[in-house]
Amino acid sequence: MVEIRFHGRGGQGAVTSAELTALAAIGEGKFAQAFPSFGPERRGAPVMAFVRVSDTPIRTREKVYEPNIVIVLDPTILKIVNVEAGLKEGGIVILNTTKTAEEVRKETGIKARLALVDASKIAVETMRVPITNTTMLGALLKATGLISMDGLRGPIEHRFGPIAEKNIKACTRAFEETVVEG
Amino acid sequence: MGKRIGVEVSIAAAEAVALANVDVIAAYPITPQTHIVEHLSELVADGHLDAEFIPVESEHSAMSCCIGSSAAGARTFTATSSQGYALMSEICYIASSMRLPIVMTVANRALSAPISIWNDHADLMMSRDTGWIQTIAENGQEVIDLTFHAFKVAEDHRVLLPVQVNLDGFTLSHMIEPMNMPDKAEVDAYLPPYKPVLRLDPSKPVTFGPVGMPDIYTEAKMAQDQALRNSKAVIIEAWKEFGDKFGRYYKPVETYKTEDAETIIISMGSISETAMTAVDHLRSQGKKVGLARIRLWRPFPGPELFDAVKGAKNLVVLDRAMNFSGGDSGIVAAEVKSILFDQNHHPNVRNFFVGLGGRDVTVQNFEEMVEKASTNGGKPVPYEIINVRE
Amino acid sequence: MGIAAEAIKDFKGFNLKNMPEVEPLSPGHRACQGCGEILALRQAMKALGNNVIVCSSTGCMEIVTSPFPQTAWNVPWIHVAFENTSAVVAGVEAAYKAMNRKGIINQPDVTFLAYGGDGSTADIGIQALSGAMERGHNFIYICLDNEAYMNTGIQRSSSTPWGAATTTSPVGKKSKGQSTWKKDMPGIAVAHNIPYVATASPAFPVDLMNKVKKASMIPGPAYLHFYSPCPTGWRCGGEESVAVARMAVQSKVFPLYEVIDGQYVLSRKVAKPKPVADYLKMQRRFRHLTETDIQMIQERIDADYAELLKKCGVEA
Amino acid sequence: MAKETGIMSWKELELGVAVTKPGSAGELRTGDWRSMRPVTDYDKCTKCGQCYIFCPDMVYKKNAEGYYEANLFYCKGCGICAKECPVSCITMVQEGD
Repeated sequence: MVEIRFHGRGGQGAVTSAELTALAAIGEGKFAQAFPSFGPERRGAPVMAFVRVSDTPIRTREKVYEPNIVIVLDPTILKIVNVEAGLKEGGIVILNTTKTAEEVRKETGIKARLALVDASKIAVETMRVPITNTTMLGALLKATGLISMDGLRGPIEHRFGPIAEKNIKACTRAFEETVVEG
Repeated sequence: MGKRIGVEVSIAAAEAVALANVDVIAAYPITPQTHIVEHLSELVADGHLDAEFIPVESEHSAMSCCIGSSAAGARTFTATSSQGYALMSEICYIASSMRLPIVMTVANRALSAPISIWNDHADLMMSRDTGWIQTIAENGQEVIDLTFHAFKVAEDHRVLLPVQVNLDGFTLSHMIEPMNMPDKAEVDAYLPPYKPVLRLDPSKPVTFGPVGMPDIYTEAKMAQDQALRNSKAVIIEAWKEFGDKFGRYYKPVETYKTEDAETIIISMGSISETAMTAVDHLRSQGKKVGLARIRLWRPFPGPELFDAVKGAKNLVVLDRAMNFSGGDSGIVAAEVKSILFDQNHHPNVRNFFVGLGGRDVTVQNFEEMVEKASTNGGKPVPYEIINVRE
Repeated sequence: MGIAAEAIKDFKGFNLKNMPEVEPLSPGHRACQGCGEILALRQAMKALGNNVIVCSSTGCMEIVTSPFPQTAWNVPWIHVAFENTSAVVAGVEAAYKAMNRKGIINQPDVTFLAYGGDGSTADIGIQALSGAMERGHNFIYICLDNEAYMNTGIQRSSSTPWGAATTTSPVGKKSKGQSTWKKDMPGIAVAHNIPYVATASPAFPVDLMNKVKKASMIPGPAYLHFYSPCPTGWRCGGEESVAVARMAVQSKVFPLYEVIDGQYVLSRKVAKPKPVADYLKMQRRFRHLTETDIQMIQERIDADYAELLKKCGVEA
Repeated sequence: MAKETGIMSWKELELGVAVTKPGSAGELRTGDWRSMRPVTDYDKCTKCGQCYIFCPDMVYKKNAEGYYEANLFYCKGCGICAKECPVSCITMVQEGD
């Protein structure tokens, strides 16, 4: 079972990212859960969302304490949240950032393997909004292969309707531009 | 056959209500139930569901509208939670007393104060003696299946009582997970149209809700109590028919690895899945642990629960709502002890309060509780609150 | 023409010589001798006939008509609780709408009536009533206003008039009885922009029945406020009910009017009003009032009536 | 008889204690409440119908000649009819022993 924790700000789509990931996995015949951190947070506040993906039925309702994957949708979150907390041995942190791996490590002290992409730039250029939920899913695909682009297409189309294509474009571009540490 | 879907459980609950071809929905938004009624109003707005959606001004009015609608002969649904339930509870007693087959989904949530929108079973326990049939879902699939079952049982002429389907707020209501959503034709084959016995109809006038003086109130309550007792056979029969049609079989009490278990956890709702993971883990360490999960809460399945746990030396009984009795047992534990007493059976019962107001219940918590239960030497101790800070 | 005016444009009206014989509310009910409330309800039901579903709030009219095993109702009737009759009727109306549309039933012409006393209407049930009016359900609401909680033993409500003695607004060294002015329930109904609001009195049965019938013909919510004398609570003779009700109109204490599509229409202008004192002295609930008190009430009544005339476009 | 008095077994109750016989209150003799009884002088009566429409207990009924007759089975003796009669043709008289 793979467990993922998404970090973002309310309104940026961390919850949507988590949902789309689970829906893609379910669409591919896997078992999955997606759920937000159920707080009173409103637009702008730091929020989390969680995903579990498994080949067998998932039988737990605990929160995710020890994720295999952490995804950070907003670069400014790094300054206020220890996103590496609880990350499993061998886990990966996927960041939306303009910085290099070295700079990130220096500033945040993250020790885990990193995958980096300038998702905000991609989102603005492709969709004209700095909402990085679908963009960061491209990074997730690239960094982990947990779900496939084909699997994501359906849930994105269902969710975004007329603007689905732009989201898929952003996702695809992020896939191409994400730099994953070996 | 249905189809495999991935969707938020609240949305699935709403879809199931729509598949049940409900005629009237009266509801008021309250977290975490809100997505259920939002989605139902969307289905009505889009023409996918031919129903009247009444956006009432309070939960009190939601249940009152439901009584009017059900008494008029329409298939009727609402959903609520927590404070909303508390507000409508006056009318919930009347719905069951008037024998109206309303179906209500309750996204279980703690009661104020302090205000907590998060999950526990305070609303369920508060509503336990309102005369409603009450089932508790473990996962999204059960929410769907119990919804069809609720209408089937409620409207059965041998029952005619309201049914409350409970699901854990957030931990289940806001979970996206895979489920099987049945086809319309399958649901129609299982759930025939509602045929009221009595209804508000000018061509055949009936007086509903007359004054009951002391010479009839006792008989009225006896009749109602019998109706609830008799409903159990129909509830089980409707689950059997559901299983035969849909391939998913349900029982009042579900067991997991209880056959040779020395210690059995008794739980309700979605944390039972976490408990199963704990059971597996403890079994891998050679510990004989099992789980009994209460799916039917009212009418209380005493004999079924006793059969499920009678072989164990230790019982770990979970209560998910703080009750202020001043005594030694939570509500669930008191029910369990009552069955054991009647059967002159004396295992070691340990009662734990867990998961209050959204406090997470982990695999590790279950393991601790099992450990405590199997090592205290069988002497009676009062309930213990897990993870409370000193 | 507004929807209400359009719906009633061909209405002819009842006349005293030729009253409908139908009695949806049967005799044998247990109302007090000379009850003005059940009299008003009886007249209303005669106007409505049998194709009606009645939702009752808790109160005298519930308790005197329905002690098991008998019912005084010849039409379908439901009582659920005190404060929620407007929500119950909304549910019934919605159910009929859905079932007619879905072909489950074919009963498109049923009238839906909810009634409650003034406590049920102006106090505990005002939220449910406001909700049902705002949502536009097609129903009639009748407030049977006897100006206190009579069923529980004459406690004050927000509809109790200034100076009236009740068991919770007693007269004492520091109290003259009710210390607040009567809540304007019809005004509150009007503020909901519903198609029809009217006041009526059982002392003017043809007027009352006409208003009830119109309310049933108009789509959407209709609010009717009935002056409902309670000899027991007002402390007057049972035979006085109709006389007190008539005096209330003649003294401008309870003016009769309609509000059709938001337009105020005076039902009868009180040409030579009787002094309010004449009305007050008929009821022992007011007997402690001094002349100064009565003068103050008179001034208030005069002002309210002048305001009403203005709204109705009638010259004083 | 049991169903009329309400003294019955719980098994005989309708669903939710509903009452399925419309207008069955008509079985109740509310005339027993009365200490005064209305007597109409038909010589004076103008058949105006005031007594009929002002009676809270549905006591009056029009007969073949158009006069209103009181059904004393229900009359509680409130006296509204006598008070309201515009030609004072109704008088309230004391009930005998």
